[in-house]
Amino acid sequence: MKKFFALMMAAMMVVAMFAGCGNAEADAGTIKIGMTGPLTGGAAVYGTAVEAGMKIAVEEINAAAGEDGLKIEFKSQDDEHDAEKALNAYNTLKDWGMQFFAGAVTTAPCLSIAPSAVEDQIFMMTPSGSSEKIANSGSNIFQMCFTDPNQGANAAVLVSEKNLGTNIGIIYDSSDDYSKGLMQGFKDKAAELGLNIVCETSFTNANSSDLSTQVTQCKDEGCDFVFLPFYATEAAQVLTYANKIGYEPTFFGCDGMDGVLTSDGFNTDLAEGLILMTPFNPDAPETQDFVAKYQAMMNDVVPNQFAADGYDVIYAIYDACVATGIDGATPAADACAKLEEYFATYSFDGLTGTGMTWDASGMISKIPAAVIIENGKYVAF
Amino acid sequence: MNEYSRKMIKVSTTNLFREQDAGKPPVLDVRNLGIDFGGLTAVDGFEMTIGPTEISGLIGPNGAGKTTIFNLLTSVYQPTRGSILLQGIDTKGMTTSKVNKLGIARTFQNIRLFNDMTALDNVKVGMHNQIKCSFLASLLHLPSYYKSEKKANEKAMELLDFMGLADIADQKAGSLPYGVQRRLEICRALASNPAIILLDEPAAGMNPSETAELMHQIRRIRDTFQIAIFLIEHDMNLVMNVCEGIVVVNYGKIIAKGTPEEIKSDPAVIEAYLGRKNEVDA
Amino acid sequence: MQVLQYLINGVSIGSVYAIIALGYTMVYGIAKMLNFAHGDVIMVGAYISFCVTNYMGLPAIVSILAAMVVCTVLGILIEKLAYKPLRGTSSLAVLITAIGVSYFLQNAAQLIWGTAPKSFTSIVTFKPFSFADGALVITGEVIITIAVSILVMVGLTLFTGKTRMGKAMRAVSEDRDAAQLMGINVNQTISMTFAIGSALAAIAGVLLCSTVPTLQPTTGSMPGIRAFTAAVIGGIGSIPGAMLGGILLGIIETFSKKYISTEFSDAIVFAVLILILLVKPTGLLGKQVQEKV
Amino acid sequence: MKKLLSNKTTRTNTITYLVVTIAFLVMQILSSLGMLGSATKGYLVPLCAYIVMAVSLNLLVGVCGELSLGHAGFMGIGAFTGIVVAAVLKNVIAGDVLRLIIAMFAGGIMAGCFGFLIGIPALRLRGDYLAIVTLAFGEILKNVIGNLYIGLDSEGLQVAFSAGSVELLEGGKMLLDGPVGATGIEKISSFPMGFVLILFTLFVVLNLINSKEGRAIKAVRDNRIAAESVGINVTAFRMKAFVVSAFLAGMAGVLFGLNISSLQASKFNFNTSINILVFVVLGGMGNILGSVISATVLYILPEAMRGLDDLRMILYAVVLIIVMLCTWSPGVKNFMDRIRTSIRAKLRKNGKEAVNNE
Repeated sequence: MKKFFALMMAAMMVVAMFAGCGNAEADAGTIKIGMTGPLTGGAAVYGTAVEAGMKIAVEEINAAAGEDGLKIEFKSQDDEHDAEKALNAYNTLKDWGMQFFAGAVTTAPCLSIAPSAVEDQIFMMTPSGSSEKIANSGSNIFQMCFTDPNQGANAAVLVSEKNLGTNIGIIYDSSDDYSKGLMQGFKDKAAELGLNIVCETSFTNANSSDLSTQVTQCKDEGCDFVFLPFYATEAAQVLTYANKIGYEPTFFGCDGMDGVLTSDGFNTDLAEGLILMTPFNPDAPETQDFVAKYQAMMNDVVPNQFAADGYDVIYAIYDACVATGIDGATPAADACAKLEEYFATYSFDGLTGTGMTWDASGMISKIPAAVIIENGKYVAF
Repeated sequence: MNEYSRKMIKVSTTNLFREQDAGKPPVLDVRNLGIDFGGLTAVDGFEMTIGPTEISGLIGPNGAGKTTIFNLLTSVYQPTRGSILLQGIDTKGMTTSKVNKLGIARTFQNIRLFNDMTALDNVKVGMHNQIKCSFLASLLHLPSYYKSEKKANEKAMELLDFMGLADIADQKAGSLPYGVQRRLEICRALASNPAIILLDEPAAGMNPSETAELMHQIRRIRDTFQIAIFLIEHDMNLVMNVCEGIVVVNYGKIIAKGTPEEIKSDPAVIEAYLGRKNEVDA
Repeated sequence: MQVLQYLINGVSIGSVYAIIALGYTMVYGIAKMLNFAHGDVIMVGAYISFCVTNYMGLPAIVSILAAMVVCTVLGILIEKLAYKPLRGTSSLAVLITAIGVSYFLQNAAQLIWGTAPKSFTSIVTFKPFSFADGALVITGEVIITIAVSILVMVGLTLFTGKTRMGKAMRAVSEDRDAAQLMGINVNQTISMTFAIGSALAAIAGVLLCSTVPTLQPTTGSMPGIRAFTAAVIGGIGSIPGAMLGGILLGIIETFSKKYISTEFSDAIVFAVLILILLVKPTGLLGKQVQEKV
Repeated sequence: MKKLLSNKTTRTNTITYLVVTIAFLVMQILSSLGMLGSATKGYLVPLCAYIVMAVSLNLLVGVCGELSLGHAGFMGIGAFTGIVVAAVLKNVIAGDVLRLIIAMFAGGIMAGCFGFLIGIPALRLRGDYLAIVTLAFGEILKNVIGNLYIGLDSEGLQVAFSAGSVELLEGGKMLLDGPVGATGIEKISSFPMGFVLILFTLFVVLNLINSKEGRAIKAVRDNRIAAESVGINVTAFRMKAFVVSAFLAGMAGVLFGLNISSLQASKFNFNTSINILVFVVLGGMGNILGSVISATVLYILPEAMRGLDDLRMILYAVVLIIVMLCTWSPGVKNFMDRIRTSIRAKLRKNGKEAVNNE
């Protein structure tokens, strides 16, 4: 019995291994863009958002291209927010004949794929991998979002300029590089600007289910401003608990916190007065078309900046391809060289900003935008 | 039974020794041994000595504490009081395996063989401390491994042959018949090269002819290996025939001690086994 | 006052662990298996409760009942389909199947409810109690959670001690074969255990999400492992042990975060677990079993 | 002598070595013919690491009978040790292969030492309690490594538990950066080295099983009290098995770590430990070849199912449950046996009829 199953599965495996072989024929009229991201597991919310944003962009482009225009063939793969699986996912896409890699969504997978992308000379642009190490991995690797220390520093500048608080508290996720990077950037800049940090406390992904201690610590230290460099999931917890114990400092979040308002069942009153730095505003008039399409696709969920970043990445790559005359027949390495050159002078307008440019290392420069939540809506801050 | 001398001599005020053992130190010397479980005293004041080549028996009604005494002797339990001197060394605080290395091996009332292993492997496990082969040599199968394995095999086969088990050497221990399992367990105990071997009801579940064979084997073991044997048994025929000294316990205490003849006629023993005069039931 | 506040926080999260641990302990004590899918049943319970209140607009109490019904059915189904066929074989085989069930539930939840986290609305509506000008705050959730966990513990103790079914459970837990010979329907008893354990999981899910409002497909796994740890600290199989272990774990976690290090609090919690097991190898209130030779 | 060593074990072992070698040769030939896609090539080295993990865990769980839920922790220790050692030796030793081998032994020894340290308290416990302690150690290791910062510059190594404490000179490099983990790792692992490691692991584990140590370990598993009664020091043997298993897991970790350019401590969490345990249980307890095959199949399966998109992981779960039921359940076994006999009976009957009709 056991042997039977072992044999059956071994046979399946062999078939599957060979199924991945052989490159598909290249079609000049269609460029191939691949993406990896966490589509299952704990980080799936980010991966599925990016994937949906990209799919919307692809649909728009293909509809607009008509008969003869350049089209996109898009494929997404699950990386389970795991460096090892990410590499497998990337290799699967490579076998499929991917010309451009629009991933990964989270930092760890980006870092594990980047050296391969450099070696293969495949143009890589991550929508949301924000560690500065990603862009530094190679000249063909670009980012659509801010790097963490940059954003952290921008936040500190904002706090200082607008005089948001005198006693500053920080709660961060010490097991998450995104959170730690932001915290470090903020702290360094804050020291430079003479901001007074009185409480610095953290949690890990293993014990993030209870953040009451950390909030209470900030309260006890008398913080009137609390910097929360982490995702919406934990932010909702912090806001809820602070509300329960009647603690009302100014809370300040980063782009990862975008989406806090739209999480199903969230009492938006709790987030009143929350300030966050996000390049994407779903309440702005210019994003309404995208929001509607996204909601139609994703069961009425309101898109966050992850989705918008994904959307922008597809357009950035596509527009650059059109501008440089790349088509589906261009080998990936040639396309990569052309795009690398083009991006040095490229200025791109998208949902997450206008006049975006990239420096030589591939880091983005766009205007840091902050919003404040008033009456359950984002209002420019 | 004439060839097996039952001549016993007094070596001290309380102890009898086999004539051949006179002048030699006892292999086992137990003094005032006792253990309490919670508030309950299971064994109390147990004292005895066993000569280096003596066959002794431990008898008593069910629940008298016989197996507990075996467990104390092999350090499965640590005694609450008293001491056990094994070849003159106090075994206090030692582990079962340490005590075995000092020279005591045993069998179990409810057979405990390694059921998934062959009979041969069971004996080889028993020989574990006799096989001289370093851990690294075993890991890398160096030449010394093959040499020691070969020696172990030969010796294990010898032992199996001695117990009349050579033909079942390659069979799984768990699949063997009951009587054979009992003999294999003795064989495994012998393999650990003990100075004294404790047999916990070796004849349980055996038919009369198997029991007769076992009696013969017990004597042969003693004579061949020149070791002491201490056994628990309910089969009085076996006990009275093979044992040279017998200790009777009841309710955890010794009620009689002596040669089989003395025990047979001891009123305390008769009372313990047959009850008071009016109670007929044993 | 500060210490008191942290103590209350600790007891609060500890009570949530305790309720989950009670479910673990019940199933372990009777079916002798580590049901690693228990945490995911909790997640399902929370989702059901969320849907009933948010999409159907029914009151909280109805949502809890609905969650309990669904989880009970789910628990019995899982037991019948995935665990029962393996009864009597290696306990490891059942453990692996439980992990398969856990993967299944998480991924099924993702397909049904999506990846975007839901914000769970607390079932507790009354205002927090505030003492000493807000220096000490006791939220309604804390009171409810502690009350419910004590209630559940007492209820379970009475149930296993007094009722026919409960006694049957204890008998099965002591010696399955002997219980069978005494005419106890072992299969039915174990099914019943899963039913009760899963109903408890539903309550735990609602309370967990009332305290920690984020609900997503992986919500149950980490608290599940914590609760399992709690059950072991208390002595797995012991009902008061699960309660004690849960609350102790909550307090240790909170205090180590506050007074030692937030970064290493996981390590500290597990180090405490190891220390406790070294001193008491079967947990604080676990039974010490002497092996019969 | 051969006869005495029991031919059956020798045969099983030979088959195990043969299967692994043939599989390796086939993959090498296919690879040199350019018939393998990059995805398949990408699987090979991690697969080797997982096979080694499964075999080493089988020594613990299957042969020794000790349930461990923290095996990935040892893999993690090995991986990060190997990464640091490989980086330190970069300018000292030229050959990548030699450097990898040294790193592997360093990782193995480090993991073995931790195995020993952890074994001291853990092995006093039994059964599910041992399982929870190994789980706890896995989590502790993950937590500690996740907060460990190691930097390398011309002055040497710097180790600290906070990011600010490591101040590197010009040209220095952070080898391990807390939660970001190790990045920019030089990939020096290769499939042939993975194959060599598998052979080494099989050699050690099979030899161990077929030696007096292996007999003692099995004896301890089957009947602890009886094993003690013949002089086997139970704790020592559990410890030996534990340390050897940790050592091999550490080596597997090095192979794994030096094949990936970015590695985080969170990779070596409870889920990874459980996955490896799944390999072992499905392959059969104590069955070494079974572990090799099931690790291969179960590692490839979710990758092979990538085409299923949304349903991939849920189907993997279903397949896992069904396979467990089919391989372990007595009921299903009986059912399949009945079907098989009835089919056979029918075939025989049909055959007879056919003969009669002629």
